[in-house]
Amino acid sequence: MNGPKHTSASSSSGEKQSWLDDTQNIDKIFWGVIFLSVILMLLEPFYYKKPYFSFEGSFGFYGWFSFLACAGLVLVARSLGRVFERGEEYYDADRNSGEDNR
Amino acid sequence: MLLAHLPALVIVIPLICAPLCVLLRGKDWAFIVALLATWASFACSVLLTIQVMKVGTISYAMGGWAPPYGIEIRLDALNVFILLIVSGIGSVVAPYARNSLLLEHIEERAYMFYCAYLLCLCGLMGVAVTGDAFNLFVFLEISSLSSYVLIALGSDRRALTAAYQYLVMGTIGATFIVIAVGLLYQATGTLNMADIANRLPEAGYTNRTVIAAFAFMVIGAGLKIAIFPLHQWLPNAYTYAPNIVSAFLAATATKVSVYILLRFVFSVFGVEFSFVSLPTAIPLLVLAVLAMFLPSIVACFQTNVKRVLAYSSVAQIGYMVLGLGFVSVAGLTASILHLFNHALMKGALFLVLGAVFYRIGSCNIDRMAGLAKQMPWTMAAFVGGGLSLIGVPLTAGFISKWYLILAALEKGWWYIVVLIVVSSLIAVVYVFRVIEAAYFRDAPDDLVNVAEAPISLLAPAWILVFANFYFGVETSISVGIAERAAQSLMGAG
Amino acid sequence: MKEYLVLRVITKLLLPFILLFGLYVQFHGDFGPGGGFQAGVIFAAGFVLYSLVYGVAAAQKVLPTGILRAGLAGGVLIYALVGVANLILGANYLEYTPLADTMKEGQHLGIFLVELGVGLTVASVMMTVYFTFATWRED
Amino acid sequence: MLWGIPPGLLLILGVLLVPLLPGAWRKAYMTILPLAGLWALAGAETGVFYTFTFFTYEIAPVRIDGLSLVFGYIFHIAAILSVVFAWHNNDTVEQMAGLAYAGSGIGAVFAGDLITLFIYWEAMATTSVFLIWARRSDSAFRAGMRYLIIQVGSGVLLLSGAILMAHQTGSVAFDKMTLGNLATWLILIAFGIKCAFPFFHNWLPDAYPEASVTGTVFLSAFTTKCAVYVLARGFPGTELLIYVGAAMAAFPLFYAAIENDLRRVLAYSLNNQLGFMVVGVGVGSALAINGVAAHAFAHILYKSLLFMAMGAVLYRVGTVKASELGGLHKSMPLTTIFCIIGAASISTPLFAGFIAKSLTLSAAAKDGYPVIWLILMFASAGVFLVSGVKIVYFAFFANDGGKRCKEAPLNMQIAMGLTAILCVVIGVYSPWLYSLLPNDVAYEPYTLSHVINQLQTLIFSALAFALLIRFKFYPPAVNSIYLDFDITYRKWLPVLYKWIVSLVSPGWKSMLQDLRNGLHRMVAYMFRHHGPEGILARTWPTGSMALWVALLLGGFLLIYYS
Repeated sequence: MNGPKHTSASSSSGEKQSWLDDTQNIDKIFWGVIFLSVILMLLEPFYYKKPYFSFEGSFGFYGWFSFLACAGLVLVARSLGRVFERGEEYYDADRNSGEDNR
Repeated sequence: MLLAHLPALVIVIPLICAPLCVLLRGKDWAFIVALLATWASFACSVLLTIQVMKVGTISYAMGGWAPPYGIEIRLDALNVFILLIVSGIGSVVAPYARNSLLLEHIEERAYMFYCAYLLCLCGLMGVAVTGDAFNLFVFLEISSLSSYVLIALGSDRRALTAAYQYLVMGTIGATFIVIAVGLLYQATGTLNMADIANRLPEAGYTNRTVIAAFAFMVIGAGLKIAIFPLHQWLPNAYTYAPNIVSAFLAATATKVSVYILLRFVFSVFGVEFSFVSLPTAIPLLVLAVLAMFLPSIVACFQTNVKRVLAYSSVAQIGYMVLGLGFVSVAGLTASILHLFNHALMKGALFLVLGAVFYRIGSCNIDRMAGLAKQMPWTMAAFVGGGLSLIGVPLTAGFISKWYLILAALEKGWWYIVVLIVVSSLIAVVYVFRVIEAAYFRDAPDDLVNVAEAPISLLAPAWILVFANFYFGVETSISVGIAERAAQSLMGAG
Repeated sequence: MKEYLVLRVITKLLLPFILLFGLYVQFHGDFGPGGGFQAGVIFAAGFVLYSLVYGVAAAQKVLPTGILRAGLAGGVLIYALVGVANLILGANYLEYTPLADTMKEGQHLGIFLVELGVGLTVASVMMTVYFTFATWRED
Repeated sequence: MLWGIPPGLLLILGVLLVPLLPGAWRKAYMTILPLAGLWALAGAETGVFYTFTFFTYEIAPVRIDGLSLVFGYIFHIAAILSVVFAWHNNDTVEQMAGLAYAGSGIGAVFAGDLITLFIYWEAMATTSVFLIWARRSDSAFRAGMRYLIIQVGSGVLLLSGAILMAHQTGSVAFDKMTLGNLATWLILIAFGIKCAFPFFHNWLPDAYPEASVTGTVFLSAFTTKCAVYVLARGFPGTELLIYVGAAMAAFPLFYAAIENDLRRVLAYSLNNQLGFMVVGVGVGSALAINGVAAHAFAHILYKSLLFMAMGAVLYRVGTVKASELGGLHKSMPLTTIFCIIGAASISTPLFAGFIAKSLTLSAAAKDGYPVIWLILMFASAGVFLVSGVKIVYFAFFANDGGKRCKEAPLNMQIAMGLTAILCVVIGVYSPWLYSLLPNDVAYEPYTLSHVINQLQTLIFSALAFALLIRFKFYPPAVNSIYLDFDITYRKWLPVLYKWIVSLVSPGWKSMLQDLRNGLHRMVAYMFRHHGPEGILARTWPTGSMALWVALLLGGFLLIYYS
């Protein structure tokens, strides 16, 4: 599993502690993901790609494209979110007061 | 031997049984007499339909006086179709009366109800069968007078006002019709409808008397039909009448009035006069379209479900007038078909409301909340009728809308098609408001232990619901007759 | 109206003649002007006069509601059944010919019976309407 | 076909028995019914059945061929899994609606003509809305109403298109169509609404998160995939769809990335996955259509699994807001595992999504659409981020929200387990799914380069997520909603309406007032001459009715005599 099991939080509840409650383990996962990424990049010269498009053949295309896509997606979404964000009652407001109190 | 006299018997049976009910007095006896009378009439109607389908138009001379001098009973496809609707609904509704009446506080004078019911049936069927213009007026008055009485029987005090208003408006309508008949008599010297039709061209299409007669006839019949904006008597009358009466009248009375309009405009005056020489189609279409929308929207905001249905009736009448306004065989077929299908769905829905009223004493939408749990069969019937009202495929309502759309397409009137479809969407809103309340809200605290309606109320309602689905799939009978009627109407002009 | 002796006496005197005239109009209907409708009204007028002078209660004693109702329904029934009788005898509805041996007599008898029904109903209805208004009170 | 009952109709008719059966029997019956349907379908021959003539049109209620079979199988499977997931639920209306809805979806897939299709199409709309209303909350009711209007509207468009088509060609057969006249455009738009094309998509993220716990699982499977099927049937190779699909694949992700309600996140990512399929339909090659079918098959499974997991969370915790969840892996370990399998099934090698999605991507690449291919790659990485990593992270890990609850009910575990097993089996043994596909195309998903490339995509996607979280760039989950296209009809339209009303109403009112005064005077005048004021005054409404009669008569006479 290449699961995203990392968290920066530490649980304070007294019940049975899970492995994830320890911040150190979170770090381990974080570094594990980075390690895996590096490994996958290092594999690049050792297999034959059959690219449909020329850019697809560039070094580590899938890796860096995916990284940029995701980072870009979240960052763009974040700024879009600031523009489009409204209170949860946004659509209900009119109905209750009968006025547009935006 | 009796077969030859069926055209007379079909109206004579209720006519004889009405006074019998009064003489017998006992409410059970009266009920049995009424039941047998309606069923017998229905049987006669069925036999007549078969006969007409086989041999064509039937003419029967009352008192042995040959038409056009004597009164003639004349049956073609349209007549028997109307006859079938009226007697069919009448006989489905009749068994319902026994239980439905109990609640509405007229039990001790139930025989009077049965008498008025039979007279109303007799009048409506009389209108449908007669070939004599003045006789038609007489039968119309018989049915109208008895229906005023029936409406006034409602348990709500407002029923009296409603009946009174209906009386005033109905009388104006009937008066207009009799004025029209009088003017026609002046112009042609005959009262036999077929004979009038023959002699009218002689009188001339620009004859002012004939034109006035035509205007009076259209408005008079329109008032009886409740064409928008002449519909204001209808919502109150249907709302405050006893439930069984609402069901019966909603399914039959306006239909018979539509028949009068069809018969006079198409057969008596003729297409040439009504639509070519006079600009009748456009005003009718405008009124029809207004009727399809405004009352529908009003229906969406009503809290009393009976009122919702009443306004929806006004809207549905819009469809019938619309088909009439197309002035084509396809349009008339749609119109006549909707006449039939609308009788089925409105009859079913009003009967369901009667069952609801029987148990919870109200037809208010808030009181009906959560009712589906307690009265599953009743509300299921409502859903069935409601789907038909919306025009969901596999129901009768769909068939009539389909033909209406076909008729509009044939004319190439796209915008009308759009209007038909959009107005059906409004029906979705008012039907689903009720369904939502019944299925998805919690019942009011005092109505958590409501029993299912008794079988005598459910059975008639379900018969009609079933009919809605049956005639939504098997269309050969209804469409067949409607098409023949439409052809003969157009051909006559 | 107890004190108007003249009226009471004259009413009693007139009443048989009014009723007789009613019957005349009724039975002469098929020969001359008249018929069930007019006769019924005249007949009822006699009773109305009686009740005006002697009081509604007295009139109702003569014509109780039950009888009126029976007359009301019975008249219609007579009318309808005469028609059916013709049917059974093999003619069209309300075609009186077969009621007797000759056509003339048949028509005669048929109209006579039908008019009787009409008269009965009209008289009963007139009286019912009159009584309804006369005994009506604001609740 | 079982007892000669057409597929789909079996379920719809079977529903009628549901309310008559007591508790446990009913559940067994409801499970067996779709199983029986599946069994019957497995033995069915291809061809067109039960044709008859309605008016003058040839109606073909059942058409079984390769394309409809794949969808038929998966719809039955989805119905079984959804029913199992809903075992704990005793709401009769919901049970009936769920089965009838599934039946309508199946029926629609086998419809051989547009009229039959329309009937099932509307049946889907009207039955599914009950699954939303079954939540029995005010907002669910309103969302359901909006949903119903849009869905029924789609049906109306379809019917209009069908009628037009019948008018033009004299046939209502449902076959490949080409755009170019009003009829086909109407039909395309009708399909597009159900397929959540951009600007028609709002009903999806609006309604699905409002539906009941079990209802959403049903909903996620049928409506949209049925729309994909009809597109694949009716408009394969329509180039326009490629661009529409690409837009669909990309833009919902931005909403999914920031949305707080996790079921809404899933709804948006469902929309994104539909985009993939629509691109496949647009490409239209044999490989692409195979891809569409395979992707729909896999997607129903893993999206159901994700919705089930979120449903279980909602059932136990009472909310699926990211801002209120976190740390649930301790309370619901099994659900966590199933959810992770669901997330992995989106595109990880050895899981269902991997072998399905790559068909579409290859098809787009082979036909030479580099930009589209890049957008799909972007969407492919993004959807893993938002509907895989984000869902799992925020629901089960992240900051421990302190919520403690029981593990999901047993039946939910069974349903999730079965779905998870299917996801893995299909992923591991790819020939099985491929053998079901309509076209005969050789394709091998497990090549070294493909596997490594895919792993690179996923791991770097996860890496991006990890870095964003670690350096606090990831937008925090907050309680809010994000404006979407539905603002036009939920906000602007009412505002516009009110504005117009406020502009018009003074004039309108005064006009009405004048009119009323005028009428009043007129009627009063008439009354003065016709009777005592007292009695007739009470009948003023009747008088106004009579006035209308007079007006209308006058109007008619005026027209006639002029």
